Amino acid sequence: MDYGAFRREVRAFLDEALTPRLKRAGQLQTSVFADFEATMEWHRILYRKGWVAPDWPPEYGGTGWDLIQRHIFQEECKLADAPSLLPMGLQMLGPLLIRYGTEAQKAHYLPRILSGEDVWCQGYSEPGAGSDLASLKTRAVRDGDHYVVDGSKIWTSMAHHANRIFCLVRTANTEKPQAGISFLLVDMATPGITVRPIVGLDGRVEQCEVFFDGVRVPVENRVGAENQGWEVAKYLLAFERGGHHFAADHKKQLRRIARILAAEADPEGRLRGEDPDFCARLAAAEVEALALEYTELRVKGGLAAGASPGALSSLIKVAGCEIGQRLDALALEAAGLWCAPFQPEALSPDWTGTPAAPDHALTAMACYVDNRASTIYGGAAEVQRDIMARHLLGL
Amino acid sequence: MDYGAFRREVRAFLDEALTPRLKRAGQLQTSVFADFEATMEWHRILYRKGWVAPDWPPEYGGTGWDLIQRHIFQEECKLADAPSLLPMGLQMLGPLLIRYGTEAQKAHYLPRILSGEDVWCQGYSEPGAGSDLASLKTRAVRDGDHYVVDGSKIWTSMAHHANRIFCLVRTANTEKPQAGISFLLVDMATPGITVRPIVGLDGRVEQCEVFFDGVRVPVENRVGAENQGWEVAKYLLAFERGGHHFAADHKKQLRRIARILAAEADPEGRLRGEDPDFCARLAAAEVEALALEYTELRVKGGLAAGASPGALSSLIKVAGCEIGQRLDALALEAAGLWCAPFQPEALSPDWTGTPAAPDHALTAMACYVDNRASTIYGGAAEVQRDIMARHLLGL
Amino acid sequence: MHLELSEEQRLLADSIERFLRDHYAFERRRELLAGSEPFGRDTWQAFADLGLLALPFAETQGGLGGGAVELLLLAEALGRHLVVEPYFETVILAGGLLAACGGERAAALLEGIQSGAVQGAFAYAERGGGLPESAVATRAQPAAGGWRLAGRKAVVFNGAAADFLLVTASEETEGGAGAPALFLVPGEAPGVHRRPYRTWDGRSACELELAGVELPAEARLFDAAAFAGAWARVRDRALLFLCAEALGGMEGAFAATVEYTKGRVQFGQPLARFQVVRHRLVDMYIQKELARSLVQALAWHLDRDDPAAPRIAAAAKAQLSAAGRFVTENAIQLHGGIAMTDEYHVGHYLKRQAVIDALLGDRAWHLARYRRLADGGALQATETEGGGPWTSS
Amino acid sequence: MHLELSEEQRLLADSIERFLRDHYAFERRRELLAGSEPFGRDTWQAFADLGLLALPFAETQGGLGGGAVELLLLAEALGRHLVVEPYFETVILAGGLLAACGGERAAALLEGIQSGAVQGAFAYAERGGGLPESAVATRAQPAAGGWRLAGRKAVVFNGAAADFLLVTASEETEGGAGAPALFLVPGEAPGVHRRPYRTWDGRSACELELAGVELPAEARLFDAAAFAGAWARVRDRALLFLCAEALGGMEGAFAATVEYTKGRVQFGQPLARFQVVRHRLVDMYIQKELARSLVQALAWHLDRDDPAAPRIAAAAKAQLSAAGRFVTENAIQLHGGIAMTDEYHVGHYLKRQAVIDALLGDRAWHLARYRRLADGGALQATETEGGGPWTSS
Repeated sequence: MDYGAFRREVRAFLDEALTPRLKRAGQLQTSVFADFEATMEWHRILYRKGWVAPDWPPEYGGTGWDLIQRHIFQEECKLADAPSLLPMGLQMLGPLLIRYGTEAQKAHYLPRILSGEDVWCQGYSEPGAGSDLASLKTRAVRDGDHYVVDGSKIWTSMAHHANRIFCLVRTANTEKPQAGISFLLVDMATPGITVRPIVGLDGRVEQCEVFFDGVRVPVENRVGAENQGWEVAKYLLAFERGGHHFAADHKKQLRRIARILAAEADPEGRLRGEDPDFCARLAAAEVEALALEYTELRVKGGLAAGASPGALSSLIKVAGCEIGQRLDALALEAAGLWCAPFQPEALSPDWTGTPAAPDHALTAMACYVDNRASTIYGGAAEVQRDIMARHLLGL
Repeated sequence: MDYGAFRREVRAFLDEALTPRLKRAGQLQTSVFADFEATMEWHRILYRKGWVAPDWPPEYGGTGWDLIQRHIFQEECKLADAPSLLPMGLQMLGPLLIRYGTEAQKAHYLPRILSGEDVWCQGYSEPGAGSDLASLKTRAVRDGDHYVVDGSKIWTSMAHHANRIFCLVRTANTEKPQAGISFLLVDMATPGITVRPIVGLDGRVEQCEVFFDGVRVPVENRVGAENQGWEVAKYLLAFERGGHHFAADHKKQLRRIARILAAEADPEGRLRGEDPDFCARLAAAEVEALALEYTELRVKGGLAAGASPGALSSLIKVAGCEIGQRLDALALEAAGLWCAPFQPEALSPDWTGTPAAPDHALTAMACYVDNRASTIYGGAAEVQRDIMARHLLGL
Repeated sequence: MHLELSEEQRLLADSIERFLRDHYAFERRRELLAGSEPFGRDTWQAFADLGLLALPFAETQGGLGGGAVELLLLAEALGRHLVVEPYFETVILAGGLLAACGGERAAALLEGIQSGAVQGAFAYAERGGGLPESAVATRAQPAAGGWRLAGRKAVVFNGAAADFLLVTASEETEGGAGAPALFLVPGEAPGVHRRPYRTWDGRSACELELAGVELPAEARLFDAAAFAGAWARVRDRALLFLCAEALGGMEGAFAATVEYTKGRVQFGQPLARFQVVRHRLVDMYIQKELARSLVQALAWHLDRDDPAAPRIAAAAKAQLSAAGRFVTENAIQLHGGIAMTDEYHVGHYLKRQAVIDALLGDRAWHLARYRRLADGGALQATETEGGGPWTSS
Repeated sequence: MHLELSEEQRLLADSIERFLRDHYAFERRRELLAGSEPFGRDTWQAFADLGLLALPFAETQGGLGGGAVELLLLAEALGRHLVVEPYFETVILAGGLLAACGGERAAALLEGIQSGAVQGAFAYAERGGGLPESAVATRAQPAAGGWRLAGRKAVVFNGAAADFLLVTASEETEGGAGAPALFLVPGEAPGVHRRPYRTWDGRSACELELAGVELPAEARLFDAAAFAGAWARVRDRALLFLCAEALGGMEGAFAATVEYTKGRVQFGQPLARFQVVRHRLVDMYIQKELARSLVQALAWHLDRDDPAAPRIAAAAKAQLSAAGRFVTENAIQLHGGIAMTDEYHVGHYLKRQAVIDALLGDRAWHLARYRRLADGGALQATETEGGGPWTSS
């Protein structure tokens, strides 16, 4: 495989396909999610190119690329400032349906994920069930060929944009809480669903609370057997193995820092990039990011050769998030006083006002603040370490 | 109180009383313990001056100084490179006897601690009972007016120099392990006691294992009631409150670093003291040490005014040790390649050979290595944090 | 260094705390920020009524003659309650500089500040320099018996609401950046253009353009040499204020986290039962208390006009920055998702902390400054300064 | 970058591990260090018999032509078993420089090294400079058709046992420090004075005095310019070796800590049941594996003569230093007192790690070097270097 040629092919496509507005959306992305409209526009462009789901098997619309090609593709997308695609359909539900869905479910839903017609959100966490997901309480009671769902979900990203939600619901009370959970696909237009947007620390809405009040869901919308939803949901975690692309994120962060360094001075007017103390700390973070990149490559190289990543997969998530947070803190420090202006509207690619901070510093505080969530969602860093310890110690 | 005048008085005394050899012993001290002979010589000098036990009540031979004077005295001693005195008699057993000892015990033992005639060691830890001290197994069985002691103690500092040992022994098996423990004073010359010196990572002996094989101890050598030894031992911890002098240690460490910085170059031949990255890290550690010093002063000022230090006392121990370790690591880094030569003999004040490392770097590795123990002995840092959490959370 | 509070100090602290608890609930703060006012005028007036706006000024200037300890108590409470009103900007910075200047004009403005009628701002930052002592590109040229100011100032906190602005500008005629002198600029003077915005910590600031602003001769409060001296006097109190505010923020974040982790049950037990959570809380406490020691020490030294104060101030700002970040970041981490929302208070401590870090020199700058002031023998200072804190207590 | 080992590589790793497990138990190492020999002559001969001493040399030089991956495997095992024999000093440094030099004299010495008969040392450090590339005060003056060396070298590892010394000296005649050239000095040459001592990691070193040592013309192996080039070729392999040794040390320390904490019962349960201990072990594992990735990457780039290798080497040395310190310090902490004793192996990893840190540039130096080599755009290298690791795999 000539990866150099592949990289050039990807780069050429990105050069052409990424409009200035889409690039702007990527540059202004400060969290997992870029501007929603731009995200979906880019989704449709990639769909037309056939590159929207590189991680899917080719027979369902994947690209057939090996893991290294996917690594290169992700890296090039990030470095070209492409906005991130929504992971809920492409990274989460799609692979899960391919593994556990009925033929009817696959035939109906997969093409709509690929085309962008369906926008999915994920109904897992509840107000009382965060890291301890298995304690969830939202109930689904069988009534003929429907389930009637009551309860609420929280931290449901993009629920205010989504037209569908996949949920974990309790269908039985069992001694082992995991045993009574089922996995449902729900149309957000079903009567009884209310969405409450939650304003984040950055002043913008990404998360929602979703309330279910007597929501009727057809039984055929269940994925996997009744009460087997936990196994289905766990497959998502397994699928994530080898699917991390922290290195690409870190490179984008480092490039943002480099831009600030080239433009910004320390409080005494000396260019930050010439401050040996700051540079030493930046170099230390860069070297850790490099170590993480090679760890990703080790895992991907190993996966390609048939090895199992084992505890390295959790390692990449834990270390990847923490390195990312360090980089954001360095960017914030480099931005100095320019971190202070608060203009959430300026982070839309369509805004035409005058930003208070220079362009290179516009995202510094939002990135720093938003990225605090990376060690919380998808299993807090503390829970990840518990899991790793079980792997390592067998205790 | 004119503390400035007091400081000058202390300084004048130290100028005169500290011989070059004693100062050398202080300079070459790399752990809690300085050269034994020098330590005892300095002990006797302070005894003659009446300053050997500033923390004791005046009626038992203390100085009558307030907490601030004691702080100043400790600081001046450290900065004058006086060797540390052995804490087992002066800091541990003495105050404990004053609180719990019989009149006969006090009359017999206290003067001998002050004069230096008795050198005590502490028999607490056992091979199976480290941080979990209450699980100790050394047994004392009553036989007439004696206890017969069998078992072993470990990490008994200076047991190879001591003529007496105070021990925790099990006198009853109770549900709560703390409840069956008694506190005994034992003459090291009693038949059945064997001492095995333990060579440390630094190649020298400070710790020992002490074996008891049918050792007969008169019942009148018990301190406190039978099975009440745990309460007696715990008083030591309480007494330590306000008795920390980390600030003085840190200042001595900083002075050592300053000496290295003035003499030593980085690998490229640039003076370490002119390397902004190193200096930034040193300044960060200095500032933490300063914060700790003011915390000590807060506690001492508060104690003087009748307040209880509460969780701050554990804080000082935990943070004081960790800051000390950071400073030693910085000294090691500054010493560069000169850290490598291993000449334990060169750390004796009487050695007259040619040292392989320059004088300012002679102690760098030994300090670094020896000080790793500071977060282990007297309750590991993890146990200290457990205790603090109980204070803070009431859980 | 036992900071035993006097009866008056205790009463002051209690009354501030009571007022904020009763009138500055987090919900009220949210409502305020949802509106268009830069801060709460009623809160400001209440501060005036409580005498807080007069607190740090000398009695000869109509003030209450409060010392550093009083400032510490006030700022700590403002930090704990996430108060966004511009006390720091109007009273500490602008008021402090006016008090250092003296004269009739200043006296009138000081009276207005103390009564709550007048707002001020200190406009020093520019692209290329974020400290009051930074050289500036803004120019002050002699013109018609007075001055003509031209230039741009960045991130002027409280600049939009300010009735007057204290602006640093260079009298040098050549281009490039020059040493700053200080000018008093009425907010409504012709040529003053302000572009306001909110800041991440719920305050307001503006970009300030000075398009040939004509000023009378007496508008120059300090020439470059005098300004350097005046700022040096104001600076350490300003640093104390920011540090105490950060300390209050740590207290708020820590208390919320203790309470939350004791109540939040996951995996069958309160979070605070997990050893890792408990130890993290201990580490937060350690950082908070080490930081408190430096803030108290700074107040102690300031109240004694001790020459060590600038060094302690540098140490305190550096340490408070690291400690505040550690505590507020971990407060969020231990809460989980709820702390990432605007509607819950704990995340807001992080944002204020981040802005405080960037104000008046960040951690790296103050560490370097500390080294410079300590001249390589820092921790021996207590022995060399005539017996340390103890000689004069 | 999948480092799947070839069958030969696997056999090599297995045979080294088996040999050390069988013949290099920690107790045997203790006995050796209690004696007066600088290292185990029998172990050294066994290394020769196993072909290890010939491993990194080209087949044209009588060696086995082992690559960077082979070196990694060997050094990792030596680190894991705390081997004190001077493989690094004699084979990697002295042998590497001789191999770069070529010629008959070098070939003879290389043959001796590979057979186990000859020991070498590389004497570069002086007061005031601890790197092979450091300017030196030691002088080489032309004298009677040859050279006359005068100066002092510090901390010459394996210097006491060395049959020959490779000594850096400046040809400049003026005082001060000059660029180093490299000279071959027989250990027994008149004027060579060695003061030996043990080092903290159980090795031996010496202070070396060159009191007007007379050498033939061909003793100069490299002039200053050539030496800079030769060392650049040897350096990255030497760094790989040290990093892999540190990695092996981390493995040993980590494995011992896992085993100990699983077995040691305190407060009624194994230490490894305490969440704080478990998470610490996880953090040790994270540091160890991140470090491993850089070491493997360095071997991978070296085996491909990739121009990125020096940058990766700088990154690896910096990272291994921090990671090694973290892992070995925490290994001691989680063990408690037992790890502070000479008779238990785990503390010795810390001491070797500390010496490795100081060799060939410490963490701070390599971080600065990394920045220089990366020229501010480090992590974009994989995109700019023709497709990164993947184009040539």
